[in-house]
Amino acid sequence: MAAPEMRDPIESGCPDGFQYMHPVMRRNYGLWAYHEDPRPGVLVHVSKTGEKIWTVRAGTQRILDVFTLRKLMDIGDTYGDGYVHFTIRSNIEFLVADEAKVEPLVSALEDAGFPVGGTRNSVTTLSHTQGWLHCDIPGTDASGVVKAMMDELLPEFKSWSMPNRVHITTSCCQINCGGQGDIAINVQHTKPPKINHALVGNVCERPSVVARCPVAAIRPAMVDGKPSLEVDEKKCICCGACYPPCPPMQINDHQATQLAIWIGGNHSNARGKPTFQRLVAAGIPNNPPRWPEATAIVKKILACYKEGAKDWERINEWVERIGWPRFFEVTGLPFTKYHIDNWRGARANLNSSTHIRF
Amino acid sequence: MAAPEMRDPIESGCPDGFQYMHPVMRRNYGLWAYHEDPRPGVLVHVSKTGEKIWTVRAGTQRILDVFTLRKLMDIGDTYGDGYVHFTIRSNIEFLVADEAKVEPLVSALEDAGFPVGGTRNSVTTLSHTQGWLHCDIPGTDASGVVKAMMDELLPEFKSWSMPNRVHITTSCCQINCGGQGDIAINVQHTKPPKINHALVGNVCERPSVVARCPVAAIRPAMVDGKPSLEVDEKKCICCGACYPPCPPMQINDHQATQLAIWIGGNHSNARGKPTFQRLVAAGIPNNPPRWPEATAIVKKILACYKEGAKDWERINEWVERIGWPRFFEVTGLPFTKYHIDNWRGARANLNSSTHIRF
Amino acid sequence: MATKHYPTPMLDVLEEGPWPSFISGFKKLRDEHPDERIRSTINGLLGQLEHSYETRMGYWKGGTISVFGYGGGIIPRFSEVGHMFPESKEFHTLRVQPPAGNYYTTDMLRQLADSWEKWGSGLQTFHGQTGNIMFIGANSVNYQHFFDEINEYGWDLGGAGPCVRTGMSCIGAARCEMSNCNEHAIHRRLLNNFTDDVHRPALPYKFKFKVSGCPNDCQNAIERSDFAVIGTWRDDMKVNQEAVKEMIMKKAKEIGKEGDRSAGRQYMFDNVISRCPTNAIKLNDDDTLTVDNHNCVRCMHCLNVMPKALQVGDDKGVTILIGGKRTLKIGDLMGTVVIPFMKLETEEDYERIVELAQTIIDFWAENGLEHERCGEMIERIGLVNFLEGIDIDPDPNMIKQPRNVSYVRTDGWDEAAEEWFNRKREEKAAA
Amino acid sequence: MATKHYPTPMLDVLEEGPWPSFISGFKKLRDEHPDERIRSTINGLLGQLEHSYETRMGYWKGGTISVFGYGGGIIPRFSEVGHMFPESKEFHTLRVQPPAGNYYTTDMLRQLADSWEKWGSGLQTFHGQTGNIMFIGANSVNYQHFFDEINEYGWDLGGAGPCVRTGMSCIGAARCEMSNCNEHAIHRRLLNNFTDDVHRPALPYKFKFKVSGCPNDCQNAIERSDFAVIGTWRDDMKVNQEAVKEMIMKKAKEIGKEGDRSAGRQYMFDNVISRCPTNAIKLNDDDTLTVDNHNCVRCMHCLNVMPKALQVGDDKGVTILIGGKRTLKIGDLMGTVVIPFMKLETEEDYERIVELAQTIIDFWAENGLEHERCGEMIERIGLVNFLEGIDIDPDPNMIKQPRNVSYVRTDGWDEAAEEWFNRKREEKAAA
Ligand code: SRM
Ligand code: SRM
Ligand code: SRM
Ligand code: SRM
Ligand code: SF4
Ligand code: SF4
Ligand code: SF4
Ligand code: SF4
Ligand code: SF4
Ligand code: SF4
Ligand code: SF4
Ligand code: SF4
Repeated sequence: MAAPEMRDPIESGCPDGFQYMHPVMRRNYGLWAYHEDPRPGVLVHVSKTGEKIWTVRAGTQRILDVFTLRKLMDIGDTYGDGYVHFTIRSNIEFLVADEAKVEPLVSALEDAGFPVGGTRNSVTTLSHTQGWLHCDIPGTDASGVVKAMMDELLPEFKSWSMPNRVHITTSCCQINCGGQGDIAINVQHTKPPKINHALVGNVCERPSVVARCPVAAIRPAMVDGKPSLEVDEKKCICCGACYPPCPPMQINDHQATQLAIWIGGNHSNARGKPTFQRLVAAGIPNNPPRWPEATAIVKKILACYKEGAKDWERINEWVERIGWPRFFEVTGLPFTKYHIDNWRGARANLNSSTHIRF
Repeated sequence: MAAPEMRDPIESGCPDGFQYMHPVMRRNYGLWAYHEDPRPGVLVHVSKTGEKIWTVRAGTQRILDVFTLRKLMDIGDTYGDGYVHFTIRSNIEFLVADEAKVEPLVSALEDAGFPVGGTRNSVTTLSHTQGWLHCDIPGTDASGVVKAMMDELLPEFKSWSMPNRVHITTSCCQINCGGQGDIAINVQHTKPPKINHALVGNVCERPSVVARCPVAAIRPAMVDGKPSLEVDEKKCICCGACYPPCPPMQINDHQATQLAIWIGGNHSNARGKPTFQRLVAAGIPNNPPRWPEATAIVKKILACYKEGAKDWERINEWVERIGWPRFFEVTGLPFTKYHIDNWRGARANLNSSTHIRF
Repeated sequence: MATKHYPTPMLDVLEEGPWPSFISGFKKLRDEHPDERIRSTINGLLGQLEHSYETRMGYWKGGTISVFGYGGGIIPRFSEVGHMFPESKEFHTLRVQPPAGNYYTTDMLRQLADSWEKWGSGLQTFHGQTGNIMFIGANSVNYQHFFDEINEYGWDLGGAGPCVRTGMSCIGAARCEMSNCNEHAIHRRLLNNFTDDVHRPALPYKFKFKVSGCPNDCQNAIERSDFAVIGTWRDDMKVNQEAVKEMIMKKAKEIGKEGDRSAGRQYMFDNVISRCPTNAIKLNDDDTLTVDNHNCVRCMHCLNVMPKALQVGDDKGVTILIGGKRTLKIGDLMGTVVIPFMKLETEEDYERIVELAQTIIDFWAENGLEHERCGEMIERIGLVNFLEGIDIDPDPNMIKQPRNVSYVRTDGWDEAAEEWFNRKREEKAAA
Repeated sequence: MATKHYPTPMLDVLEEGPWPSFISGFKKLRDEHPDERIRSTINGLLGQLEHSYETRMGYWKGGTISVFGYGGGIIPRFSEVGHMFPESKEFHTLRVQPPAGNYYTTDMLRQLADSWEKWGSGLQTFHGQTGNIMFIGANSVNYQHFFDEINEYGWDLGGAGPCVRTGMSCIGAARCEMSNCNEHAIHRRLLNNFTDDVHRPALPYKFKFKVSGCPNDCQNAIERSDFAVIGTWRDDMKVNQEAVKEMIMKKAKEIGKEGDRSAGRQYMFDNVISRCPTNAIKLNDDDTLTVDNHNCVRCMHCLNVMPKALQVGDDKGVTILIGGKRTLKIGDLMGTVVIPFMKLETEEDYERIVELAQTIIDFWAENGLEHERCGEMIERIGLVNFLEGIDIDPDPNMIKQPRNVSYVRTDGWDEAAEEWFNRKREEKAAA
C-alpha cells in the first residue's frame, strides 16, 4: 500500500513579532524615555515622542484551557486594545494606549479571577515546569506547587511590600528546568535509584548512562545473566541524572524524594554580579496537594527578608550583608553539615578569614 | 673499635622568651594601650601603666656574619638597653625605655650602614629564602635578589610614601618558601625537566616521584634497560615538584628558568579577607647579579600603586577597586592568555557578569 | 449520556484559594467542552494526575515521534497507566516557537486556540521555560494535522533534543527605556539562521540563545543560555539634572517629608549613591549628579532607581557571554564574557554575530562530547583553548582576576606579549 | 701565607649600593677572620656562589645527617662542585628554635656567635621563613659539637622533614596593643607538647603552628600554617570618645587644615567609616563614634587607624583555622575556620587547645597520604569528614556561604537538624 501524501513543512522558524505588536509600541520602538508605576500591576512607559503605553499585568495559571484563554481574549478586546504580551513568568500583559482604559481593565481582570500585580518590588508569579502533568521524570508536581504557594502569596503579588522584586522558581526534578531565583523550591532525592535490571538491557544505552553520572557511581554489570548496570551506593549522590536516559533506574520514591529550598539566586547585574542559589533547607516532605511545609519555609524567609532588608536589596544581598550565621539565626532554620560545600571548588565557599560576627 | 661516647640531647624545645625580653615589655606584657610613630622606623608603645617602650627598626642582610652581628650588638649595648627583637622580615629592632636614646641609636645604625625604617606605610624588607647559597633545588638566588632590589627601594623603606604597608616576597623556586605578598617575585620554569636516566633508578623512589606531580605527567618507564621515569611533555606544567624527590629530573635551566611577578597577596584580615597573589608578569629573565628587568617591573607597579591608591588600600584593594583591565592599562604590562586561569576552579576567576568598564 | 468522571479528591483542593486554578480550567474542559474527545481526554488526564498526587509518582514515559520532515520539536508522552486511564494514554506536547518578544493579538490567539481545539486537548502554555508555546496533549493521530494547520499560517516548531533550541528575548526596545539593542532583530537573525539545527537534532546537546536588552538580564540569559546577548553602552550615560532635582523632592514627599530637601538627598545617598558597586556616582551640593562613566560598570542600578533622570548612552551595543546552563552534570554554570562589546547596527554587524554563533557551534560540534553543553566543554578544555578555537583574542574583561596558582606553562610568553602590544598599537592607530 | 681567593666579579657588584651587603660580610669573614678554617670555608663558599651566578645554576645536594638522638633539624648540604671548591664542600645548616617571639639579649647573641664561630662558618640567619635561627655552614665533623655546646645552655633544634615544625608567634602582648591572647604561652605550650614530633619526623608531611595576636595576622598564619591561632574578642570594642575628638582635630592639622573640624571629620569618613567592611561604625554629629559590635567582623581596620581611640574588648580569645599552606601540589590553601572562638585563660583552656592539636595531628597521621599536608587532606576528604573525624560540630562561621550545587546526599537531614536544635537549646540553657 502506498505511503500517504505527506506535507512538507514550511520552515518559517521564529515569527516576526512586529505584526502582533501594539501600534504605539511599533511606532516608538527603541524610543522609550522612562516608565512609571501608577499602581501595582500597572506600568506606563513614556516615549521620547510623548506617546505613552499602559501595561496591565495579571497572573495566570500558565497552563490555559481554551475557555480561560478566550476569557482573557474577551477582556483584551472589550477593555483593551486587542494586544497582549506574555512575560517570562507567564504573566499576561494587556497593552493599552489610553489611560482611561486602565481601571476598567484592572477590575475586569480581578472580577474574572486574574489578580493584577507582579510588578516592581512584589513577589511575582513563581516560574514553574511540567511536573506530574506531563514530564517523564518528575519527582513532584509543578502547577500544583505554584497554585498552592501563590494562593498564600497573593498579598505580596498584589502589593509593593518587598524590599525589591522577588523571583521564585520551582522545579520538579533535580534537572531544574525552572531555573534558580531569589528562592528556588527544588526536588532533592535522598535514595539511590532502584534498578529494574530486567529492563536495562533493552531500554538503556549503558555507556551513555554511565557517562551521565556526575560522580562516576555507575558501572556496567551482568545481573542474572542479563546486561545491566550497578550503582555504587556509597558514591551515589542521588541526583537522578541517570534516570532520563535509563528509566529502569527508578530514582523517584514517594517518601525518599523530598524538596529542598535554595535562596540567593540572582541573575541580574544590578549592583552585584549574578549569583548562584545556595542551599538553606532540605528534608522537606513532598506533600501534595498543598505542600504546606515548603510553603511555610518560603513565607518565613520572605517575612525575615521583608523585615531585615534595605530597599533594593535582593535576598542574596540582604543575607550577604547580615552574614549567613545571622540568616540561620533570624529564620530559625537549622544549620547542618549538608550546608557545608563538598562539591568541586568547595574551598571557595569556606571561611578562610577571621571575619566573624559575635 | 668501640663507638664514641655520644651525648644525649636535652629536648628543651622552644625557649622561654621572657628571659630575653626588655624589662619594660615584661612588666607591661598584655597591658599596652596604644602606639605612635615618631618617625619612619621608630615606634613608641605606651602602656596602660604609663610606661613606654621605644622601638628602632633597621634593615639587615638577614644572613649575618659574626662581625656584622657583633657590630649590631655593640650598637645595642652602647646606644640601646641591650635588648633586641627580630621581625618576621629579618629586620632587627632595638628596644629602649628612654626616649633620649632614640636619636643617637638611629644615627649609630645609619652610620654603621643599617637603614632605619620599614614601619607603617613603607616598603619593608623583602622576605627571602636560601637560593644558590644553600638550597638544593633553587632556580635563582635569594639574598642577591633582595640586596639588588632593596638598594633601589631604600627611599621607600625609609619613608612613609606608600598608601599602606607593602610586603614584598621573593622565592628561589616554585615551591615558594618565601610566601606571597603584595608583590611576589617567584621562579617560573618554562621547560620540562631533563631526565638523567642513568641515575633515576638508584637515586629516586619512583612511585613517590610519580605521586608528586600535580598533573600526573610522570610515569615509570624502562630506558635502555634501566628503570627510569618518563614525562609527558604535553601535560607537564614545568612546576619542578618532581625535582626535590628526584634530582636527576633536572628542572633548572640557565635560560628556561625565568621569573614571574605576582601581586595582591594579602594575609591580613584588615578590611577585606585574606587574598591570594595573582599573576601579572612572566617571561622575566633570571639575570644576576642585579635582576634589573624584575626590579624595573616591581618599581613600575609600586609607582602606579602610589599614584592611584587611596590611603590604607593595599595593592590588591587598589586593583580590585580600579579593575584588572585598568591595572594593565596603567602599568603598561601586557595581558596574555597566560593570565587566564585554567587550574582547578578556574571558573571562579572568569567574568560571568556584564560588569565592564568602557 | 455523560462519561463517568474519575474521582479527584486531592486535585479538588486546588480549586480553592484565590489564585487562578488550572484544575478548575481542566474540569471546565472535562465538563463543558462540546467535543467528547476533549471531555474524555481531560477526564483521563485528571484521573492520572490524581493518581500521581495520591501515589506521589509520575506516570508518563517518552518515545520518539516528530512531524514529517523534522527530527524534533515534539515531546512524546505515553502513559504507563494507560490501562487505568485509556482516554489520555497518548498525550504529546508540541513546542511551537513564539514570535520574538512574545507579542500576540487577541485574534491570533483565538485562531491558535481554534486549531488546537480541533486536534488537541485544548490545553496550552504561554510559555515554557525555554520560551515555546506548548500545546500540551495531542495523540499520535492528530499532532501532524495540527502542525500542518498552524504551519500554514506562520507557526513553526521549536527545538527538543540535541539541537539549537527556541530563543528568548526580552520586551526591550518595544517597551523598555533600558534597552540598548534591537532584541527582536537579534533573536530572529540568530534563530532563523539555525532553523535547520532547530528542527534536526544533530549537535552534542542542546544550545540556547537568549537576548536581554540590558544588564538587568530579564531573560536570565547569563545563567540559562549557552549564548547570551546582553545590551550595554560604551559612552556616557545621560543625566537629566532637572529630573534629578525633581526626584529628590519627590522622594522627600513620598517618605512623608514634603519640601525637606535634605531628606530627599538622604534617600538618594542611601538608595543610589551608596549602592553603586564602583562608587561611580556622586550627588553634588547643588543636587546635580556627576557620573564617573569611566568607572561605571553598567550595573543598571542607578538607572533602575531613577529611570526618568538617567538614561543609557548613545554608543550602544552588546556583550556576549558563552556557556551558561543549569545543573547537569557539573553544577550550574554562568556564561563567561567572550565579546566584551560589539556594535549591532549595520547589516555587517548582524552578519558578524551570526558568524560568531556559527563558529562557536561548529567548534563545539567538533569538540563537544555526547550530551556535553558548550559551557561544560569550555570548563573541560579551558577558556583559552576555546578562545583559540574560535579565533578570539584574550581580553582582561573576560576575567574576574588573573590566575592565582603558578601551575601554568608560560613558554610562549614573549610572543603573546608581542601580540598584545601589536593589538594595542593597531587600536590606537584605528582610533 | 694568604690562601688564594676565588675571583668574584659578579658578586662584587653586590657590594655596591646602600643596602647592607651580605657579600661584604662574607668577604670580611674570608679576609679578616682569625680562624683559617672560616676564612677558607667562606672563600670556597664565595667561589661556588660566584660559579652559580655565572652559570645560573645551583650546586648543592642534600643527604641525611642528624645529631645523635634526633631524626631531623639539620639540612645537610654537599657540594656538587666540591672538586672546584673543596673548602666548603660540606655546608650543613642547623635549624635552631628561637625563643617564642624572637627576643634576645645582646649577650645571648654574642654567646651564640662565639659558639658558632668555634664550630661553624660564622654565618647565621635571623630568621628563616619558618622562624628558625639558621646556623648556615657546618661540616660533618663539627655540627654535633656545636649542637652539644648550645644545647647545654638552652637551645634545641627545630624541625625539618615530615614532622612538626618550628612555630612562630607575633610580638603581640609583649609590645602590641592589638593583642588578644598570650601568643608566647600558646606558642610554647603547643610546640613543647610536640617536641618528640619535632625531633623525630614520622608524620605524613610537615605541620606548622603559627600564632598571631589579632586578625592583622602579622605571622601570615592563615596562609602559611597548618594550625593558625588568631587572637580576637567577643564583647564590645572599647571607644575612647575623647581620643576620637582629638584624632579629628589632629588629622585636620596633619592635612594642613588646623582647626577645621569638618576636614577632620571628612578624613574620618574617607579613611575609617567608609572602609569598614560591614558598615559597622558610625561617626555622630557630636564627633562621637558608635560601633555596631554585633556586625563588626573584627577586621581591625578602624583600630589600626586610630589605636589611641579604639581598643579590643575584654572577652578575649582565639579563632583557629586549619589547613593553610603554600603551592605544592594543588595550589596555595588558606586555613579554614574550625574553631570560631575559644577562650584561652585557664589551665583547662590550654589543655583543650593542646588536645585539639593532638587530635588533629593524630587524625591526619592516620588519614593523610604520604607528603600530603593537612589542608590537602581536608580538600580531598571534605571539611565535613574532617570535622567528624576530630569530633567538632558544624558551625555557620566555618563557611563563606552554603553549597550552591545540588549534588549532595541529604538523607540524615532530620537527625542533623535535630542535633542543631539540641545544641542551640543547650547553649541557651548554658547562657
Ligand atoms: C516583562 C519582563 C521582561 C519580559 O520580556 O518578560 C520584565 C520587565 C521589566 N523588568 Fe525585569 N522583567 C521580567 C523578568 C525579569 C527577570 C527574569 C525572571 O523574572 O525570571 C529578571 C532577573 C531575575 C533575577 O535576577 O533573578 C529581571 C530583573 C529586573 C531588574 C533587576 C532587579 C534587581 O535589582 O536585581 C530590573 C530593574 C528594576 O527592578 O528596576 C528589572 C526591570 C524591569 C522593568 C521595570 C524594565 C522597564 O523599565 O520596563 C520592566 C517592568 C517590570 C516590572 O515588573 O516592574 N527587571 N526581570 C519580565 C517580567 C517577569 C514577570 O512577569 O514578573
Ligand atoms: C614586628 C611585626 C610582627 C613580628 O612579630 O614580627 C609587626 C608589627 C606590627 N604590625 Fe604587622 N608586623 C609584622 C609583620 C606583618 C605581616 C607579615 C609580613 O610582613 O610578612 C603582616 C601581614 C602581611 C600581609 O598582609 O601580607 C602584617 C600586617 C599588619 C597590618 C595589616 C595591614 C593592612 O592594612 O592590611 C597592621 C595594621 C596596620 O598597618 O596598622 C599591622 C600593624 C602592626 C603594628 C603597628 C601593630 C602594633 O600596634 O604594634 C606593629 C608595628 C609595625 C609597623 O611596622 O608599624 N601589621 N604585619 C612584623 C614586622 C615585619 C617587618 O619587619 O616589616
Ligand atoms: C630555609 C627556608 C627558606 C629560608 O631561607 O627562610 C626553607 C627552605 C627549604 N624549604 Fe621551605 N623553607 C622555609 C620556609 C618555608 C615556608 C614559609 C613558612 O614556613 O612560613 C613555606 C611555605 C609555607 C608552607 O609550609 O606551606 C615552605 C614551603 C616549602 C615546601 C612546600 C610545602 C608545601 O606543602 O607546599 C617545600 C617542599 C617540601 O617540603 O617537599 C619546602 C622545602 C624546603 C627545602 C627543605 C628544600 C628541599 O626540599 O630540599 C629548603 C631547604 C633550603 C636550605 O638549604 O636550607 N619548603 N618553606 C625556610 C625554613 C627556615 C626555617 O626553618 O625557619
Ligand atoms: C517544558 C520545560 C519545563 C516547562 O514546563 O517550562 C522543560 C521540560 C523538560 N526538560 Fe528542560 N524544560 C524546559 C526548560 C528548561 C530550562 C530553562 C531555560 O531553557 O531557560 C532549562 C535550564 C537551562 C539550561 O538549558 O540549562 C532546562 C534544563 C533541562 C535539562 C538539563 C540541561 C543541562 O545541561 O543541565 C534537561 C535534561 C537533558 O536535556 O538531558 C532537560 C530536559 C527536559 C525534559 C525534556 C525531560 C526529559 O529529558 O525527558 C522535560 C520535558 C518535560 C515535558 O514533558 O514537556 N531540561 N530545561 C521547559 C521547556 C519548554 C519550552 O520549550 O519552552
Ligand atoms: S524539572 Fe525535571 S521533571 Fe520538571 S520538567 Fe524539567 S525535566 Fe521534567
Ligand atoms: S542518581 Fe546520580 S549519582 Fe546516583 S547513580 Fe544516578 S547519576 Fe549517579
Ligand atoms: S624556595 Fe625553593 S629553592 Fe628557595 S629555599 Fe625554598 S625550596 Fe629552596
Ligand atoms: S615539572 Fe611538575 S608537571 Fe612537570 S613532570 Fe615534574 S612535577 Fe610534573
Ligand atoms: S533586560 Fe533590560 S531592556 Fe530588557 S526588559 Fe529587562 S530592563 Fe528592559
Ligand atoms: S549603572 Fe551601576 S555602576 Fe554605573 S553608575 Fe549606576 S550604579 Fe554605578
Ligand atoms: S598580629 Fe596583631 S597582635 Fe600580633 S603584632 Fe600584629 S597587630 Fe600586634
Ligand atoms: S574592626 Fe573592622 S569590622 Fe569592626 S568596626 Fe572596625 S572596621 Fe568595621
